[in-house]
Amino acid sequence: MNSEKGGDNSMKKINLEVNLGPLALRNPVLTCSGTYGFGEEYAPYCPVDKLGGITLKGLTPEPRLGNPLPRLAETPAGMINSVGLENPGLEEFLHSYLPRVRELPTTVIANISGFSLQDYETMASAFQSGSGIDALEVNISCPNVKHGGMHFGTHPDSAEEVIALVKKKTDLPVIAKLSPNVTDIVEMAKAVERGGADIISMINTLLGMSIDIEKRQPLLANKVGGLSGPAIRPVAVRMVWQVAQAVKVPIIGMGGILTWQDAVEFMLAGAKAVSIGTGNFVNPLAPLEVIEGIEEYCRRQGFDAVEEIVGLAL
Amino acid sequence: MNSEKGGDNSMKKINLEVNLGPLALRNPVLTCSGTYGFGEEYAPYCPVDKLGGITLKGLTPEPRLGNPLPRLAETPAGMINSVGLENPGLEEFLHSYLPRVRELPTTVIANISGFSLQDYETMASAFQSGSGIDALEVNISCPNVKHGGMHFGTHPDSAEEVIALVKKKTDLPVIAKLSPNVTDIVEMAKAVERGGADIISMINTLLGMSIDIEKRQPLLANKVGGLSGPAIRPVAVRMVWQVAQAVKVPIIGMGGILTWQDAVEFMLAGAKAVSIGTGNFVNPLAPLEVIEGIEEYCRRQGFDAVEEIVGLAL
Amino acid sequence: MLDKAKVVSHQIMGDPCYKIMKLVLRTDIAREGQPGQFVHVQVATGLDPLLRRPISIADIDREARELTLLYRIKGKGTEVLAQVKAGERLSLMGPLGHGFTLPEQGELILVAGGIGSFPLLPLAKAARAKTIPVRLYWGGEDEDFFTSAGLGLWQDAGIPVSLSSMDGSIGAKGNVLDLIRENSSGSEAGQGAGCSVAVCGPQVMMKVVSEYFLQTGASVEVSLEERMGCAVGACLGCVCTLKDENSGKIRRGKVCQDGPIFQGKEVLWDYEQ
Amino acid sequence: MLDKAKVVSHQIMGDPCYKIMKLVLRTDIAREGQPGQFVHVQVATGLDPLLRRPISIADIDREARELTLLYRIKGKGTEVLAQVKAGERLSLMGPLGHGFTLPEQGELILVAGGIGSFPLLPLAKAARAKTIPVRLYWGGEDEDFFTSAGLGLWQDAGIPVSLSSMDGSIGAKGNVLDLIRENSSGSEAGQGAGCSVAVCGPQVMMKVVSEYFLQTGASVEVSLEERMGCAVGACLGCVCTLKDENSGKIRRGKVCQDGPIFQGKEVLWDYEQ
Ligand SMILES: Cc1cc2nc3c(=O)[nH]c(=O)nc-3n(C[C@H](O)[C@H](O)[C@H](O)COP(=O)(O)OP(=O)(O)OC[C@H]3O[C@@H](n4cnc5c(N)ncnc54)[C@H](O)[C@@H]3O)c2cc1C
Ligand SMILES: Cc1cc2nc3c(=O)[nH]c(=O)nc-3n(C[C@H](O)[C@H](O)[C@H](O)COP(=O)(O)OP(=O)(O)OC[C@H]3O[C@@H](n4cnc5c(N)ncnc54)[C@H](O)[C@@H]3O)c2cc1C
Ligand SMILES: Cc1cc2nc3c(=O)[nH]c(=O)nc-3n(C[C@H](O)[C@H](O)[C@H](O)COP(=O)(O)O)c2cc1C
Ligand SMILES: Cc1cc2nc3c(=O)[nH]c(=O)nc-3n(C[C@H](O)[C@H](O)[C@H](O)COP(=O)(O)O)c2cc1C
Ligand code: FES
Ligand code: FES
Repeated sequence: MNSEKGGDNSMKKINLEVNLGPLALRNPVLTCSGTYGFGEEYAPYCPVDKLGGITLKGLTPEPRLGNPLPRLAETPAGMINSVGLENPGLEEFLHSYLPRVRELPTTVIANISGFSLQDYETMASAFQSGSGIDALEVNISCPNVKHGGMHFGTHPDSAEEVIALVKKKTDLPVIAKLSPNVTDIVEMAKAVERGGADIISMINTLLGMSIDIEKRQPLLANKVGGLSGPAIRPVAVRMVWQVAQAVKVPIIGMGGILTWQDAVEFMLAGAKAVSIGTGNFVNPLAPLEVIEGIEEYCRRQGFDAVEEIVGLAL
Repeated sequence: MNSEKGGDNSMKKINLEVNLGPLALRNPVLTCSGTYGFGEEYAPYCPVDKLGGITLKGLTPEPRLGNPLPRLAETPAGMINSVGLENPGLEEFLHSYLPRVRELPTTVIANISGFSLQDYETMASAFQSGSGIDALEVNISCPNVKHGGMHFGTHPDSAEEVIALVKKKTDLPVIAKLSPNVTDIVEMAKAVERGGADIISMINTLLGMSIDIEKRQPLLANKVGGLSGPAIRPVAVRMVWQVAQAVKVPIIGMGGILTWQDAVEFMLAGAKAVSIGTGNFVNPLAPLEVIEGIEEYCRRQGFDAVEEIVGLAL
Repeated sequence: MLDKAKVVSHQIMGDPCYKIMKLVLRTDIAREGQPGQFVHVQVATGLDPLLRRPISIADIDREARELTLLYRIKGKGTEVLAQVKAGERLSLMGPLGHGFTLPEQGELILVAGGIGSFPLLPLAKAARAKTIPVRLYWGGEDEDFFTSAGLGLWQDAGIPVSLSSMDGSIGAKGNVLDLIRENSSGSEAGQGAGCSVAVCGPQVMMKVVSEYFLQTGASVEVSLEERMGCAVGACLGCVCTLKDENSGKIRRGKVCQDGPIFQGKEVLWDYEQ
Repeated sequence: MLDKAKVVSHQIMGDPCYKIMKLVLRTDIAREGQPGQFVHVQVATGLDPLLRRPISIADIDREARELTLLYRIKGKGTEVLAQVKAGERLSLMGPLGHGFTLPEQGELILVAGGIGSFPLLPLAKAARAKTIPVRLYWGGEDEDFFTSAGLGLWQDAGIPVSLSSMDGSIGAKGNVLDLIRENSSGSEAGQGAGCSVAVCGPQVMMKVVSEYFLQTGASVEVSLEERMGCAVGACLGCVCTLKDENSGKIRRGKVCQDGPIFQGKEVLWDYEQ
């Protein structure tokens, strides 16, 4: 199973399928919410039917115009963004987007956000199996307006509560997406596991800021934004590695993946699948190259199935 | 005071002095603990008498051999390290190092660490004014062995307690060094301010990990390490900006400074001084170039004193 | 299309102090590109800088499969790009966005501020090729700027150009709107209705020029700029704010996908939040 | 010294599959550099990769102020370095660390594993210049490796070289310790006491070779390698573990500052934690 000299492996077929509890993917490579639109934008560059799946832009009950501009700034080996959850809102999504989304020849994960428990309830109730969506990713990194803007994603009890609620309202597999802006990521992971999450995805962006020294003001109109890209990869890999040792639910790893080597790092750290966000902006073929690279890595290292490499660095 | 067309400013003298409460620096540029040895190593490259000051390698009561090797790995626009507080211990430091350190023609800050309150007490008691050390920086990012390895630097009460104790035991200015691996940096800053910190320095490293995909194990022998360098700058600037709005004590900003532009970002975000760590490895002249660049920036933007730019982006 | 385009030539134009570069690339993107569209260029093979940079198509030679880009070295990304040498390859995404509309009839008036002339050049040539009357009003710093920013290319293409410079060293002294006002009194340019206007330049300039021409009844297109992430409409990093003419409804437009060319009458220039 | 050294020449040596480069630089560092010392090279001007890379001095021409570096392209840093062209400049820190000791008397035996020969070359030349008898035992993959790794340079310098290759395509078949054992039976090499040995290569090889020669009573120096941050002794990233001969006390040595050359008898090869 693990011999580098095991004859001519060059043609060996690797089983790329991964089972994330109730969600099976044909290969372990997804794309991140907020970086892949509604699944059609990158189609001319990267055929979605080759991907393990895609995650849609974060949705809220009401339409949102999002934050003022500028919304993006580049940082060393990364970027900060403050899109502010611009989205068409639930109704418009179901009406104008879902019909096209359901035709996408890949696994589709909807990403839902809210500013109150009620919001999450509304969103979860709207998505059930058979609707054309295969799983629900719950973005808990939003300020809870009812609780003075404290974030659902930084308090274990709130996180557990949100996930439990969503779980009650939908029969789809529920993915809890963790924020890295916490003291103890393991505590958060255990909380969402208690809440009934089927899968954990991690990490969302780190809170960051850049300042325009000529204008003497933050570069983003919103002042702070979410840091993503290769810069944050060591933090993401560390967190996946910590969480993989502490929970039983499968993990989708993300944060700075650009190449297959990066993806393999996450899998060795314990992620069963990976997701590519900012990497798409740099190389729209990244998801395909990552799939091929993982396959070739397994072949070269003498594995038959990609699931065999999960957690080997634990 | 702030006119870009104010005649020929090319020769205008800028007042570079900054007052950090009880600690006055001739200019706002320091070097970070753990990256500048005991002040002599970089002397052939960068004359210390030009610097605002230097911070010594972290010291503990007992000598420590530190962690096994490898201790360093490069990451995108950054690096992770797990030196493990290798140091000669207090006695050896006082005996063999301090005599040379006290001759350094610059402000010298000692950095102290511990694994128990007793450790911090021992360290603080050993340093008083007149000893050749000008201020004490308290690294609270160490695991508290008495409390099951929880970190002093991630719990406001412990942080406050440590700082209050150190403050009681020394008459030197006390700098509390904050860890960024927390949910709420403002809460931590307020805690150390309550504890009596004269100055806050921030940020220490983010916890990270890299994996060697061929060996299928973490690159560092210690598995996890501290992420530093330009990659973390957006996180550091954001935290300085948040803390500057919440506390009264002056802030020393650090995390990924390589150029004067980076340093100005921190000052506009509210730091009264800055400190250069990983940047020295890339460019040993970085501290000098940063001083010159800040001076030139002030001149060009029509300021007379560097303190005028502190917090302008708040 | 994602293509590893070959650099045919790459050189600085005119006075180096303006830092304007001309980059000619051989790529199949030239087969499809339209005036007003852009390409998203990977300027470095490593991670520094990480993101691609959007640059407008400044000339298209379909037969030779050649695309010309004109750009000003502004920050790190364009500095790194400027190091690329003939014979090397550059990763390009494109052609991206929606280009300008060529008018069916009437005159086409182009208005450029500074290097806003770059995306207008292929539009002018396309109009020329269809014998649509076309002229350019172009405002800039001084005489040297215009020569460095490709005035010669316009002259070679036989497009009538009126210039205004801030220091009066060439053309009229003042900004481009002054120039237009002066020139259009009595002429068809200012009369509106029949003519089409395409504007590219700094946002404040586009706003006043657009408002001026809309008042005259002209149909106005503007070329917007925003920092971009994906450049394909997937990240919502680059939006502008639009107001539907009829419903009055406010919505976001993606500069990369819905634009960069928008109807002047739809753009809300000063919308915040 | 921090210097912007000028690249005099830069080319691949021998068979490209070994990816061994020869880089000649003009710099004042050549005035001071000693065999065994190294320079810390900034391979990229941007942030990718961020850290400098340590490379040993492989030849020194004090009059011409020329420093030769030989290196193998291993990962991103050396890949980027390999792109640098003659005429360009590279930021170097150096000379760094403590070099080898030239023996006052007796023979100098050099033992290299793979590209461990690079730092030994200037030592051999220095010994030659002082008419100290010197010879090299060198183990490598195969014949092509040796020619690509500069065997010719040794021959030009007139140093006697004994080779061992894993495939037996050149020299003795086997590893370098087998070679030494074979050659030294009865000869002065193995007899110890009077002779000095300098070893550079993979850690496991240095360990066994060092232990072998120490047993014979020779004085042994080894050239250690660790990942480096500062390269001046300020970060403690690069330490090795040493045992004081007399006191038996265990301490850390900084490879960059106290080394990279250490006394073989002091090095604790397998110390963990
Ligand atoms: C659709 C489109 C077409 C463009 N066409 C051209 C062209 O043909 N020729 C040309 O010279 N430039 C063009 N630009 C602008 C060009 O993309 C920016 O100048 C370039 O990205 C700056 O990168 P940099 O790394 O050199 O500068 P940075 O260091 O990134 O920034 C330098 C300055 O440029 C500004 N800037 C950065 N990115 C953008 C951006 N995407 N849009 C606007 N301002 C930005 C910043 O505010 C900053 O002050 C176009 C931009 C867009 C959106
Ligand atoms: C004092 C000293 C002198 C050296 N002299 C030479 C020389 O003359 N010629 C030469 O070819 N190489 C020399 N090296 C090794 C050289 O520094 C590394 O090969 C180089 O830094 C690798 O960088 P990279 O970015 O190409 O590879 P990376 O991508 O950084 O790493 C590739 C592989 O190299 C290993 N590596 C990385 N850095 C080091 C390091 N500092 N030491 C050991 N292994 C490392 C890693 O484990 C990794 O597996 C020397 C190293 C030291 C410490
Ligand atoms: C422009 C942008 C928009 C994003 N929007 C969302 C979102 O709507 N919902 C969400 O859960 N995460 C969002 N994210 C976070 C990503 O899904 C991902 O967790 C993060 O970017 C880390 O991965 P990366 O480094 O590969 O980009 C967004 C990220 C970016 C860069
Ligand atoms: C190799 C290394 C060793 C360090 N050792 C210490 C230490 O002993 N005590 C401490 O408080 N911080 C230590 N730090 C953290 C730095 O002082 C600094 O807070 C951090 O590196 C961020 O700054 P930078 O990005 O400029 O390096 C160390 C950092 C590095 C890279
Ligand atoms: S740049 Fe991503 S939507 Fe326009
Ligand atoms: S590399 Fe920093 S101490 Fe050796």
